[in-house]
Amino acid sequence: MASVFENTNWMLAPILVPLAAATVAFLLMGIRGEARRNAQNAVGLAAALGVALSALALWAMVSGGGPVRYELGGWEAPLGINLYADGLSVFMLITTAIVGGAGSVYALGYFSGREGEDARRREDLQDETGSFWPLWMFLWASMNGMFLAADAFNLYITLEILGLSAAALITLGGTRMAFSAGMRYLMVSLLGSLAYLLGVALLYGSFGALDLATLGEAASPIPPVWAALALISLGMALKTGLFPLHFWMPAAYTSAPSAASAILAGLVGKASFYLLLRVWFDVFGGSAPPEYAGQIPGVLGAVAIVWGAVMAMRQTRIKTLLAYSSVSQMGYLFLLFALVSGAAPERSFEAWGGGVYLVLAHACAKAAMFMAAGVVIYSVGHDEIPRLRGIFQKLPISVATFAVGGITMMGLPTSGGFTAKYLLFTASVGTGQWWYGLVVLAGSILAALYLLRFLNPALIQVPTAKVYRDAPQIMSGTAFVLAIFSVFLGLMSAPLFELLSVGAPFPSGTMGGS
Amino acid sequence: MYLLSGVAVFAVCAYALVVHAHLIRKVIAINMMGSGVFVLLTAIARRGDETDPVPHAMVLTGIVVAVSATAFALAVVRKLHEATGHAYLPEEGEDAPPDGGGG
Amino acid sequence: MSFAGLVLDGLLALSLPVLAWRALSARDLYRAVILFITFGVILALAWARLGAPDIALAEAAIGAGITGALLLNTVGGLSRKNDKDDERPDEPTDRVGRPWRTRLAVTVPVTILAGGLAWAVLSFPAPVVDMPSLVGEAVAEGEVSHPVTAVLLDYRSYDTFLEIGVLLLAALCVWSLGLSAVRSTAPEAVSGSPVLAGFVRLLAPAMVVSGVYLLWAGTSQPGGAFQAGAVLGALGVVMVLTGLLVPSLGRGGVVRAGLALGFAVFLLVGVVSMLATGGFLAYPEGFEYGLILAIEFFLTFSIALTLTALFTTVPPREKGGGA
Amino acid sequence: MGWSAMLPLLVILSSALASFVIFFLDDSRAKLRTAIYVGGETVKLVLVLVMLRGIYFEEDYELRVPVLPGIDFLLRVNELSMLFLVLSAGLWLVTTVYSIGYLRGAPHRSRFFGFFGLSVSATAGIALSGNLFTFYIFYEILTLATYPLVVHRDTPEAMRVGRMYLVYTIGGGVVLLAGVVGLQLVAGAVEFTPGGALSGDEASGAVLAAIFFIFIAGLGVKNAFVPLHSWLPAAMVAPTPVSALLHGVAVVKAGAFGIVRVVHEVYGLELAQTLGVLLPLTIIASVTIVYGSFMAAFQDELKKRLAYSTVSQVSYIALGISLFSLTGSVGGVVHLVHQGVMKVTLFLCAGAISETLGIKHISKMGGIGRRMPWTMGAFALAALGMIGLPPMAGFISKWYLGLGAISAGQPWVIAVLVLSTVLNAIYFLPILYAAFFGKPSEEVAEAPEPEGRFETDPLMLFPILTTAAITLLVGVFAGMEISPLGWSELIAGRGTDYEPRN
Repeated sequence: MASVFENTNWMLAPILVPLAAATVAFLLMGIRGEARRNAQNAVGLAAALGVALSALALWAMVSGGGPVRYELGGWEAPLGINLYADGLSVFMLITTAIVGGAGSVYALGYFSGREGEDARRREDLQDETGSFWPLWMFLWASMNGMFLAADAFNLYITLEILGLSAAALITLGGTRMAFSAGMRYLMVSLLGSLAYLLGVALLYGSFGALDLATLGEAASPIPPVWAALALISLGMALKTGLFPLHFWMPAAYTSAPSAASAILAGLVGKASFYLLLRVWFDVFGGSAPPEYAGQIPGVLGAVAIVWGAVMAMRQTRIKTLLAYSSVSQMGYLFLLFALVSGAAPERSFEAWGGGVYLVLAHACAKAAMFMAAGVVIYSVGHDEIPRLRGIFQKLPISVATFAVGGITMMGLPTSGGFTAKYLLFTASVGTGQWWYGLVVLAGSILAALYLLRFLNPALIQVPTAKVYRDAPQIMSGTAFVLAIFSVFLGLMSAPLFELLSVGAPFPSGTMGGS
Repeated sequence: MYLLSGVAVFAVCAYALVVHAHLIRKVIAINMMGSGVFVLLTAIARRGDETDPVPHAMVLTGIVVAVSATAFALAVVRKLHEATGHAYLPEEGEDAPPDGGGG
Repeated sequence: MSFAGLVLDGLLALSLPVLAWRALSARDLYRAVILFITFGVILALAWARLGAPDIALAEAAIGAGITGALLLNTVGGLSRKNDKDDERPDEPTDRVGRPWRTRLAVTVPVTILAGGLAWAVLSFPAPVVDMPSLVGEAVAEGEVSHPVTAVLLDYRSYDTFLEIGVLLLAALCVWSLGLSAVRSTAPEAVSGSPVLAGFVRLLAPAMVVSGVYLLWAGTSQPGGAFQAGAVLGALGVVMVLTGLLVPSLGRGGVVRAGLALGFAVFLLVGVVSMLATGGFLAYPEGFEYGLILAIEFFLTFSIALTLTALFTTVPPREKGGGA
Repeated sequence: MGWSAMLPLLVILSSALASFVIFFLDDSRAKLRTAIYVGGETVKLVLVLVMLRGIYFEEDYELRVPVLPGIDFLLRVNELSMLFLVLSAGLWLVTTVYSIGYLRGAPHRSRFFGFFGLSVSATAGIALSGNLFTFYIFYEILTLATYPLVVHRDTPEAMRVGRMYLVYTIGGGVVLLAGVVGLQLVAGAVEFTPGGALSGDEASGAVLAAIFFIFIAGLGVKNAFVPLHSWLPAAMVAPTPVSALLHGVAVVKAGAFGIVRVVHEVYGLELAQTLGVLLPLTIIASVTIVYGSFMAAFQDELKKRLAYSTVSQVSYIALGISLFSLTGSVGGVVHLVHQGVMKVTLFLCAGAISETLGIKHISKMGGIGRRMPWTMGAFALAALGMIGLPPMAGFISKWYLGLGAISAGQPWVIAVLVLSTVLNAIYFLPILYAAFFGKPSEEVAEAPEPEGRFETDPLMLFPILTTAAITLLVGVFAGMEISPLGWSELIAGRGTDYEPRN
């Protein structure tokens, strides 16, 4: 078996499998009704399995032999395009495999709603055009393509695929709000990609190459590089939804069909964040960004943590509450820029690893929570908190999912959120920037407050909302399993951090202790 | 010269993108912003003794991507217009009414 | 460079931002779109001057042509609806979006951006990698002699592969909205005109021929799948406008297959080459030229069809071809 | 990994797994639930006893799993762990049996017992943690597992209190985390070591003292130090077995136990004394003792009075620990057990009374001793113990605390103890008097006659009698080596050579 995993062609599987699935699912759109749904479901699940398998294969490959490089078309960089997989890439692939896989299973149930059962306002559960699967497969391929890309312009194309398919998934919501949210996201996404492209143009103008490794070697602190870094950071911060560029996020996550919300909130924002990590630490590796530059995302992230949480407390819908919670949680990710460029280099891996780990932890937990919100909407027809008092009696699993997912938001053990926030906190105190640590801790309490905003009324024993139809068990079940998984992520961190240390931009040996 | 021209186009359109509310203007602005980047890239390709084909390939790809995005954006504008009767995005605060506004 | 050339370049370079500004602050949307198309034409000229005929062709056909048609179509669709719905009758001419304070607040960062960028582009160092000569060496050894085509379909074929994916995705995205056909924006006289239809019938073979020529020529001189596809796509748009093609383009399954064809063939070639040579899109020795030409052929077809489909925006009917 | 490494884990898992299974049981399947539960408990108790014996014969039980590079998940058993573990496992059994009777026919029993079991698992984890990191993990799990218990009644009032509870305890947890990380950064991985893990050279005295107070602040929330105590009386909305659990075994005790760990096994008494952090702790504890007792006297609702009593009594533990004296430490540690047993008894009685007669207020308890003699007898026993009447458990604690105060050179603490004792008497004796000698109140007079042979549900009565008996026994047999006192002396004496045993 070992020899099978050594074949570097595995690297293409996470990209090609969903792309092929997208094409097939696209062709299947021509069939009508039940037959199409079954066929598309089968294709989607097969692709999810394929991605999971190839991610595992890559894990084995990278852990065994270090980072892998693949020359597409047999052309060496800088002439050709390379793929590159290190610990971070594979970690992100695993994240999409888990959350994307769960999202796919959830979608099986979610889109099985039958037409005309009830005239009340609902999310569009039919997916009448059969577009969900091909769009989602394109989206998946673009994320995986991004995690494996080693070429600046190739990253631009994956960014565009990501933006288009994500925007289309939002508009699948089919409501007025979904169209405007989708449009806003599309604009934001296009603007972000253009800023990125301009940055790439500046880099090409300076060094004549697109290959990230070549750029990394050539990078020096000159004006075009600063401008490029600023543009790329701005574009990606916009797409990730860093405060105050998060304005598109609540409406987008709220109005998309919940199956899509889970994927969007769980994964899509993380992809652009990944790109930021790559550019800051691998391409410019500390040579170009001045020491204090990291403070800008750091401070904004800190503000986002508080602002997002405060806004979340003021929401009256589950999905907007979750969306603002995402604003807050995304803030944590950006802290690492300040902590890594801090004065204590030996803390860098902690900060970086903590941020990356939160990507996975938050992806699982938040996706699960959005899925649970979807079950509520599916069953009751809305997600307005004041009208959901006592809903625990009817939908115990979904409320439990919300609560369990919340453990990651609060950063309590044994969730992955705990591990991540523990590391971020350690790094902030260790680099003498204890004020970031205070924000990390305060964020936990604020998270508890906004989570209770829904949990409190949901648990009360009062006559509760009418359940119009029972959601398929596969929906609530998937959400619950994913939430439970997120709680145990803290216990599985050792192998994952070992993976992350492969090809990491910082030495991991000094982690913990002094 | 063209380098600066590209930058100028990018900046002008960035301004217009924010200032104008009508979505079709925004779409046009984004398109021309892209063109600004493309001009810059082509100008970069011309710097050496011989023309560099790689930026040319990038621009060609970029143009196709741009038309794809434009087509989708315009389709959404039409859909939004069908649903709301106008082609503007709601201002901050309007887009998350408590009842979801989905109608 | 001659003095006249310098003056021409200066004028072109100057007119681009000016046109952009004019287009975006135009009184009404029609005018804005027309100025946008003008911008595209000037841009094509500029690219021709910059020694990029490939891009100039593509810009003229896609950037100015098809994008312009898309915009006109949409503006027409919106204003037609407004005739019925008097709620916001002035909409297409609306142009003031923000109070002056906001404008000022936007101006400051944009000025900083422009200044910073100008400084950046003026201080480019000498490139570390000499990409032109790298390409030159590779082209000299390869079977395809036009460097842009070689870059697109060989050295950076993976980008192109994904880009075709973007096109397919765009069609999918548009269809997912389930729009109905915009009634042709061309005046009734045009769409129903037998004269025009006859003209287009005459034009069509010529455009097909030029498209095929562009495709074939692409391996050795400017041209290739994109330009050919763009020309044919423009033809498709004209045919839809004049009623020679129904908006749904034909039977659903066939259209779908046609759209996916280019991407699927690309994918297939990639996978087959992976099995044959061990590398994705690494063409086997000796098959390079043939495979590239084959891919380009299918790409041209799919690009043209996709561009037309993006214009009509109507999802295909699953049974029969009626519009 | 050998048997001895797995044993601590199995102790935690035995109850945790039983709880997980129970979550998925339908509420109506009471027999199956009870079977699983009792099965888990029996396994746990057997394991605990095996370990108890092992520890007595100085065997090592240690499980170490690296979680993050440089940070281990560490379970390690020592005498102090065992003391807390035996307390929690034993009282868990008692309260569980009681709960079965108490909740008979109530909704959401599976949820209740599931989280009940999880809470005790977390408490076991707290007892067995071998380092601060592991301690913190279980400390937070305990917070989460007890929240659903606090809000079990699902009334708006319960939800409001639950919110308060969560904010207080998570806030405390967050501060504790700050301490854990701070110490990790200063001193590396700190493992609990009898006599103290720190040498004092890790950082300047000011830094170590600051971290010490961060610990105290974080642990002080659960330990209910004034002014961090207000969640505790509010949490009385929870069902009575939960109150008993919170007060006697799990939450409050986890805070107190944490303080013992930090003072004794992280800093060590000597270092703490050198840093000058003991006296402030003594003062905080003293203030809390007096304040709690004082407030208790003003409560009419029985459970509220007991709650303030807890605020006061739990701080005896911190008080003893903070005295730079072996005797004081013994008093503090032993009170960990004594207070638990006594307070559980009191709460179980209060619950039995309110369930049987519907009486919740002291002013309505006149003559209740005649209607429920066994229950009130047990109540009297525990209350007298609390006051410190010899030979009951509370007397032993107070005696050692007093001696410790003298040997530590803080004789004013005696005054605190006396004042508190007087207040104890003020708020307990009237209850006893009214119950046995007072005129029957309307509620008592109108109360229905018992249905069976017993004055209340036997599943409620027997646990009460059991704990009441223990209250008496631990006092009477305090001189034995395996009594809580003997064990506490063993604990306090380890790793210390600064004071001869007296």
